[in-house]
Amino acid sequence: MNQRVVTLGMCVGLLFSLIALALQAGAWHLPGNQQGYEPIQPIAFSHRLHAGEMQIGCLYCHSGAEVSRHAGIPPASTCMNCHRFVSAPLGALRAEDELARKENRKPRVIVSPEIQKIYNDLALDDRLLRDPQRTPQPIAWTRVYRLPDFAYFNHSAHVDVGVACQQCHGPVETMDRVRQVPDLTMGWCVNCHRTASAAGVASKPVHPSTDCSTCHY
Amino acid sequence: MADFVLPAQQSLIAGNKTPADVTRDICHSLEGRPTPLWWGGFLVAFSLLLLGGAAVTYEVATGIGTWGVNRTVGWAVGITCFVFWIGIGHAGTLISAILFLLRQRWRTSVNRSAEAMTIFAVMCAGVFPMIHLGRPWMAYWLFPYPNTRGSLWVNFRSPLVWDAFAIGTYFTISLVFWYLGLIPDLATVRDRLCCGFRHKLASLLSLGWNGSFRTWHRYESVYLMLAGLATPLVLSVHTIVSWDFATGIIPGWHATIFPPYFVAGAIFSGVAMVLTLVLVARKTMRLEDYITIRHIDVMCKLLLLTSGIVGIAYATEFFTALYSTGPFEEFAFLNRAFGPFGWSYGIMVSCNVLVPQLLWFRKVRSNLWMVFPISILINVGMWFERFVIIVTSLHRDFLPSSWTNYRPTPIEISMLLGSFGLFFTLFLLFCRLLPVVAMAEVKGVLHVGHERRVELPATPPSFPSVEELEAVGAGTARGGLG
Amino acid sequence: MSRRVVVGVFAEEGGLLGVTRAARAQGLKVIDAYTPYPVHGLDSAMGLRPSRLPWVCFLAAIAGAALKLWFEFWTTMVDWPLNVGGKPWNSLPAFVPVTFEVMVLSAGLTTVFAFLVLARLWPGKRPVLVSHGITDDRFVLVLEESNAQFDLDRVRKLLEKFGAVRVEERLEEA
Amino acid sequence: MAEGKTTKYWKSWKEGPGASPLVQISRDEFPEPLDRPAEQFSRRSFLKAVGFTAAVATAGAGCSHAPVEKAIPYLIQPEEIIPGVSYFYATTCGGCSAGCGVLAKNRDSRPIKLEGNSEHPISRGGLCAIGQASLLDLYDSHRLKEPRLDGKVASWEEVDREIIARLAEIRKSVGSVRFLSGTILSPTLNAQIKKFLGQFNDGRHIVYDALSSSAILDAHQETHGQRLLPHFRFDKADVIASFDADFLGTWISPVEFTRDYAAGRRLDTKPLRMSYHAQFESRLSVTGAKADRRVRVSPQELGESMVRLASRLARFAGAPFPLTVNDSASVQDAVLEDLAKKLWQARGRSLVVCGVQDVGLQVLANYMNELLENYGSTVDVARPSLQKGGNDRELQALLDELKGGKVAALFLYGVNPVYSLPHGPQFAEWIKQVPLAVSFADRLDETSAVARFVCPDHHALESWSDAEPVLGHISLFQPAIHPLGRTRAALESFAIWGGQPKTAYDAVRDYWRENIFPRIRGAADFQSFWDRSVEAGFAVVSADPPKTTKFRTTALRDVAKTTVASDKFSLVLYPKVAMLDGRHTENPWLQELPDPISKVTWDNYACFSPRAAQRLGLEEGDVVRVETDAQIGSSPALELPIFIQPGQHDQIIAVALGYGSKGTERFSDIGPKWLFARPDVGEDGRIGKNASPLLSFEDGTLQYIREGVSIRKTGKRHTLASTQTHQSLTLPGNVPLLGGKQREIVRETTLPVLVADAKSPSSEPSKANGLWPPDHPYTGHKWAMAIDLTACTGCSSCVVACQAENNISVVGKDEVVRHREMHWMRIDRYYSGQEDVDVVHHPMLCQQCDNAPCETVCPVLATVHSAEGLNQQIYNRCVGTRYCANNCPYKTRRFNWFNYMREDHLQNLALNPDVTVRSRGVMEKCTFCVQRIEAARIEARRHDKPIADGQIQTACQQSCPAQAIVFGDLNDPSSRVAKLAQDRRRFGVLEEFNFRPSVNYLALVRNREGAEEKGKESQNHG
Repeated sequence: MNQRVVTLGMCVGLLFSLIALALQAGAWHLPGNQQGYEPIQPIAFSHRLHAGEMQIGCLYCHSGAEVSRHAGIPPASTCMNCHRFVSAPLGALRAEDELARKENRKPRVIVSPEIQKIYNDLALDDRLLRDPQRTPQPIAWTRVYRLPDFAYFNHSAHVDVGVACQQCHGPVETMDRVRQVPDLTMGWCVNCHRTASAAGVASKPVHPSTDCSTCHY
Repeated sequence: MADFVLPAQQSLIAGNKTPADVTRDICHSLEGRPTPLWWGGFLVAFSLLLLGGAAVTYEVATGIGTWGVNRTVGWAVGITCFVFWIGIGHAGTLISAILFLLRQRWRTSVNRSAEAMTIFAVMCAGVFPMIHLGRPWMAYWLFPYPNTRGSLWVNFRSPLVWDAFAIGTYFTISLVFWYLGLIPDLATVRDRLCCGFRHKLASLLSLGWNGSFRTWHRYESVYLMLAGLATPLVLSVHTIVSWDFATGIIPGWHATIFPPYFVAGAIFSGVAMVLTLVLVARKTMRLEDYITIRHIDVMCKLLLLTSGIVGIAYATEFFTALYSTGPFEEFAFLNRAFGPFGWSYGIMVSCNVLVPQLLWFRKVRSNLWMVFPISILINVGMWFERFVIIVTSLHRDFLPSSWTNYRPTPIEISMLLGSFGLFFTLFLLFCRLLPVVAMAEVKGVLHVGHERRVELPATPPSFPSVEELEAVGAGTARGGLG
Repeated sequence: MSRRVVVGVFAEEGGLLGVTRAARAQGLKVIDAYTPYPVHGLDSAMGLRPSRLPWVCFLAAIAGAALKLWFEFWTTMVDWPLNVGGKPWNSLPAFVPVTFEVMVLSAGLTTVFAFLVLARLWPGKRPVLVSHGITDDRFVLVLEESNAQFDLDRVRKLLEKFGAVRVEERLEEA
Repeated sequence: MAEGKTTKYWKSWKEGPGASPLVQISRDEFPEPLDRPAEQFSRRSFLKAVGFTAAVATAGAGCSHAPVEKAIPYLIQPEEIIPGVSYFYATTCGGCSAGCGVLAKNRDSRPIKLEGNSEHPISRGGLCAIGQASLLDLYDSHRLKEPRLDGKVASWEEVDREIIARLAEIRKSVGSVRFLSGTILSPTLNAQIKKFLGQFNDGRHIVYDALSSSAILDAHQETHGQRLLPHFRFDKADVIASFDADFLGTWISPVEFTRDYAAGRRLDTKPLRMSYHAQFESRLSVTGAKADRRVRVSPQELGESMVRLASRLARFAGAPFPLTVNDSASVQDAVLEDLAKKLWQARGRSLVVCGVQDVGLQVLANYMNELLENYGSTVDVARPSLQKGGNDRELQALLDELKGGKVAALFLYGVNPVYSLPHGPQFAEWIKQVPLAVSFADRLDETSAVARFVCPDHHALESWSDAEPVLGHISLFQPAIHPLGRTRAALESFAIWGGQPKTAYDAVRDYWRENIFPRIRGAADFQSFWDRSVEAGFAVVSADPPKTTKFRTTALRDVAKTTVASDKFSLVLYPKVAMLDGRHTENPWLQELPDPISKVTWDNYACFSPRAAQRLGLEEGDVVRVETDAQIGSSPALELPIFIQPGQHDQIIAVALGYGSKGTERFSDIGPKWLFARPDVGEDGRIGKNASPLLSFEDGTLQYIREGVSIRKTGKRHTLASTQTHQSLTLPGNVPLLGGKQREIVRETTLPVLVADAKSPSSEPSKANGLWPPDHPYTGHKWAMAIDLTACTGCSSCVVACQAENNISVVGKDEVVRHREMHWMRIDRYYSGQEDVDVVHHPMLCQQCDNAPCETVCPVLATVHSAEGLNQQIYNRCVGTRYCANNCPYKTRRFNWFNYMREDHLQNLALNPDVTVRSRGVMEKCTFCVQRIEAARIEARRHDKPIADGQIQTACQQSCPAQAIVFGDLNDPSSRVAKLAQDRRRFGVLEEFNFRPSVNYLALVRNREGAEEKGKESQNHG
């Protein structure tokens, strides 16, 4: 009699644990699948701000994407194109001006800490001139999107036929910190190649190959 | 096979055994302490196993380069051992399944150990394709499973995939078949013991067997069906193994004769191995009454037959090669016999074709001191057959510029020894842990050749009349009830 | 509910065979027989119908083979066709070996599984032995006391006539 | 190589547009490009990660995180550099003194591959094995990174201070300053040295080539009154008679000569035209292997045959022949008569060359060329070659000076005399006595080890310089990478020591402004000329020819007749294609490159003819002691393993120079380390033995032949690492019945036969359909290759080019002995005939079969066919069953038996970032340089125009000096490869098996009478 009870209890327990597992399954990744990877970067650069609000095109900074296999991370000099003049958020500058007018003095140069990092890495002094004492330090960003070495990917091949950056990188212009959106598995690549050859890219017909040697050599 | 049927009046089991005797004899050897002979054998086997284990570990950690193989001879001792062990395995299935279908009742006393041998041999064989991979940890890629690669499946045109399935199936089915046969005997063991590890193990594995005849009834039909499945299976497995070579384009591999040739060879080597083991088991486990001279004799005849088939295959290969007049084909075989590896070809022919001819003589067959070495020699010869096929065909193929030589490294040799270590370790453990003779089946054939103790009435007895019962005296009848 | 049964223990397969035939001949209900090995001819004596397991085996084989064959076609021709050594997309001959192996595998395993289910055998099951020595050298016949006019003495005599070493009457939990 | 076509060659960033205030920084961050591009490095350790660890990870729970990887961008990105895009800098090869033009393929500011510069006037597209491999020297961790003083690392300041001080002393005291160098091609450097030495009242510049052609120059001194080396024009020669000159292998300028030679034997003209080439030599050289008529003569008979030939030519010319001709009939008479006729008929279009270091014979050669009116046509003395300027007489003088301790300052540039001179050890002593001994060696070789000052020069790819291989053809060096160490260009060193410091760049530029620019007609301003030159990598300018007198017959002299005792041998010291004088002995690619003839790697050895070996009862690998008699001062001896070389004269022993140097000790750990590994170096810890002690000086020239050498067995054995152990297409004799059967693998025929069946249709590829329906039409591209066996000389540059392009590992001697070399492209070499063997060189690479046997058997689909007919190999899918390699009829697949790739951070900079580095346990093979195909495809799509024929060049094709390899699209009927597929000479190897190989071969043709029995033999297997 009580044996039956025990059995019943066990079955119920099993059922519950199964349901629990099913709920977990979504979060489960195969080893090497970095989907959702969102590392902290040395400089809190916000794509939302630059690409989203400021409407700066992806290729302005990642110019390699058009011509090279690497989209490339922009050199600090590219940042300086703007940040030679823009050194802090508008609000902060305004506030400083206000303060200065009150205390009727010349407004001080306000540099936001993140932008200051660029200046430091370039070994620039506060007048943005090369400081001979210091040596420039390259900025070590943390890579988010990484393919294994045995898979060859060429940005230009995709950008040139009109594949939108977001198609692989997701809505970067809405992210403060960049996150890996797709799982970057081979299946993900191959299926895109298959559908593209059927549907075309940007309403142009394309013929992406699914030969192994398209990516592996 | 007709000549293997024993005359009915001859008894299969010596010494007028009753079922009880059978149970006692077989189980006794399990319950007693192991003999020094057993210990000796076990220690040797186990140390070989350790040696092999070390070699494998080193090879997997360092690279296939630790073998003697090279750009031209990509396979050698490893695959030789694989084919060899698969071959060994086949005799087990042959004896247990094919002879069962052929109603060869003499098989009962050897089929258990034969099946065990099959399983252990397949285990040994299975090790080699694994460790001879460049990246063994990727071995699971040989099986088609849904994956994140798009999905990328396997190449069903590749004999290696066929192999994976064949070996897998073969191992599973053999195991099930073996276990099925064990269930009643495990029950026997269980019921002889009151407690202890063996008892627990037996009770767990005997699935609560209670000798119900309704179960026996189903049991027999299942057993028959498995035997029916195992028979084509065993043929298919070695056929597929032979296709590893026959589908290749290498002269000396690319031959349509391979499947029958390999199957015959497999049975040949397998029976030889059974013989070796049975002779050992017979001595060490004191089973002379169950494994009689007659069993040995029958298996020797089987050897003689298969040796003949193998011999014909050797001749045919040469004939077809020379008849083909393809320079590469012709050369492959002339090189096989007269080239740098001629010596191995010599060993192969003498051990597999010449030596077994001795078995034509009853004297030889009945003299175990002759049979034992012959069976060993045959095993040696069959190992070399595979070596010859693999290495001599590869080392000089099409372009003379890439001809090379081959010399095994100590690592490979240790693996070869290790596989024997594994095999015998497992077998000796089996002798200690499980009944080596299928008791239930033997009991079933005890009466063969003995007049039955009880005459069955020709017709069912007429129901006794009341008077008769009265006459016997009903009074006593009640006594038993209560 | 429970029922009364008569248990006859024999030392020889012959006795069992004989008495089974006799008992059925006079309409006694044979519940089951217990033997250390499959006694030849006992099935007919007990009037058992041939097992239906062969059908299971056959169907499993067909199903396994069909499934595998379809899978091979699907993977090599439909899902991701790859040019392997210039071989045609449909390389049927190359698909035969695996198909065969899978057929045998599914047939074998299914049959055995079906058997275990039908025979109600599972690992660790505690055996119910009708008599000691069943798995050694004893042969047992179990008859049901079907109805009121079941005459125990007659049966006992019958059993003993065929050399029963022991005859007992038992209550059996159904 | 799409970039090559589309990008214009960049000048260095020094010239680059970006001159922003931040350029300085961009320069600063170049010293360590090594740590920057993370991705290239991780390529190296690919799959190793996927080894056990990953396997374990797989077993473990799913959410494992890969190690964090940093991506470090430039701070200031140089305008012309885009990460991941390759640029080509036109520069010059520093591998030897031939001065070929190369394009350095630069990726992320470092060169990753050298390619021949097709516009360069000397090499015109090809590049030899050494040139290809010189890239690896750049990244050699054993190169000196800073100057040394008294064997200790020093700063340039110290060194300069010391040297300048001492030079000042010497200027005061009248000390003699000697500058000993190999041939220096750089006019700038020469001028600077001249200027520098001019500051001293006794300064002399002695030029010495370890592989000397001094005799040729001396001969011209006597015959033409000018010590010069003519510029030989093999392309203009219809009949070539070569006396022991290995001009296709190692002589003066092999790439140029091979190119020209092949041009004369193209066989695509109507009517068929093919030059005739007769070779007289004692050992079997690469050139001899190509000869239409090869005559084995001992070094002693060589002069005799030259005299006989000359006398016949004189007879034809009706000129009196001043020399005595021994009129006893000789076996060669028939040959010589025939050759003389051919030469005479081809007056002005013929060429006689002689490689012997004997002024008398060289004069004779000049005489013949004079008779044949070759001067001015095939022998150019107006624009002579400057590739060999050595003067052995002056060298001898210097040696005497040194012996006498008369030298105050000795500068050693590009030479290693302690190693390469007969009396090296003494030389070392003498250097020690020199108060100011300065070496510019870039590594601590035998000489720089004893020199007090070592001022390492840049690698050719690191510095500005120039080269003038042929008068008026001036080639430029430009840096392709920022110097990796604190080395300094010799130009700068001299400028500093001379008192006017100047960068190499300025030095070269100024020299060009002053001396080169004026010599070019109709040039606008210097800047544009300079820009053009830098972009092209060279400039051709006018030059006033050296004043030569008319031919002086008086120079003719009788040739000394020496005879060797029958039990003695004469020793022939020769350079190997890969090693030359041993200057690249530390280059693993070259050490592992099989010799084109012997196919032996990682060793030198004593070559015996089969008969000689048989007579002495020697087996291959037996170590013998080569003993010289004491006639010339010392009597050095050498212990060498023997190698049995068919086609060699029975009276000689041939030993390669350039081995056994101290630097080779580094290779003791080149191979994988495991339980039963055998040493990769000899007992003395080095690769091979140094044979230069057996060199000798005779009447003012360095002698490579030594007579009266005896052999003693030592009983020792030494395994030679040969990549090919079976030499013939006939079945081995020990296999009965079919003893003499020929294999139909290489097709060979003769010119007459070819002309005869000119009408006969071409042998179409077999269209046999096999068993199954043709499911695989190749509609798009169909990549294919054609290899012309007539053009191929076996020089093996393709082998190294492939190795460089595809990241192919070096495995070391032991692995080669175990037949595990990794070369994807190999050159099979077969002999036919008995005594006078014919040689066939057969380049063998993956044939990309349409019915590939390897693909069918791979269980995991790691090798399948692409839609464009490529036999793909996917390394990351491979599990390593090696079934494919077994089933490959051509045995072109290579397996990674161990982890061969080494963690040498510097050396791995040479890896091609576009090609995966293979880990242990995977199969690899040639893929027709699929990375280049893909690059071209992407490039074509960007500019959406189709891929043009010839736009994709495989590495082997690009590098082939003979242009024997053609790659292209078979589906494009206008492509060269498609045309060649219709050629009469076309055949496919083993095509009767219906593998459908994508590589077509063009049969080997010898310009030889079909009537000759050799001709017959070649027909019946051709």
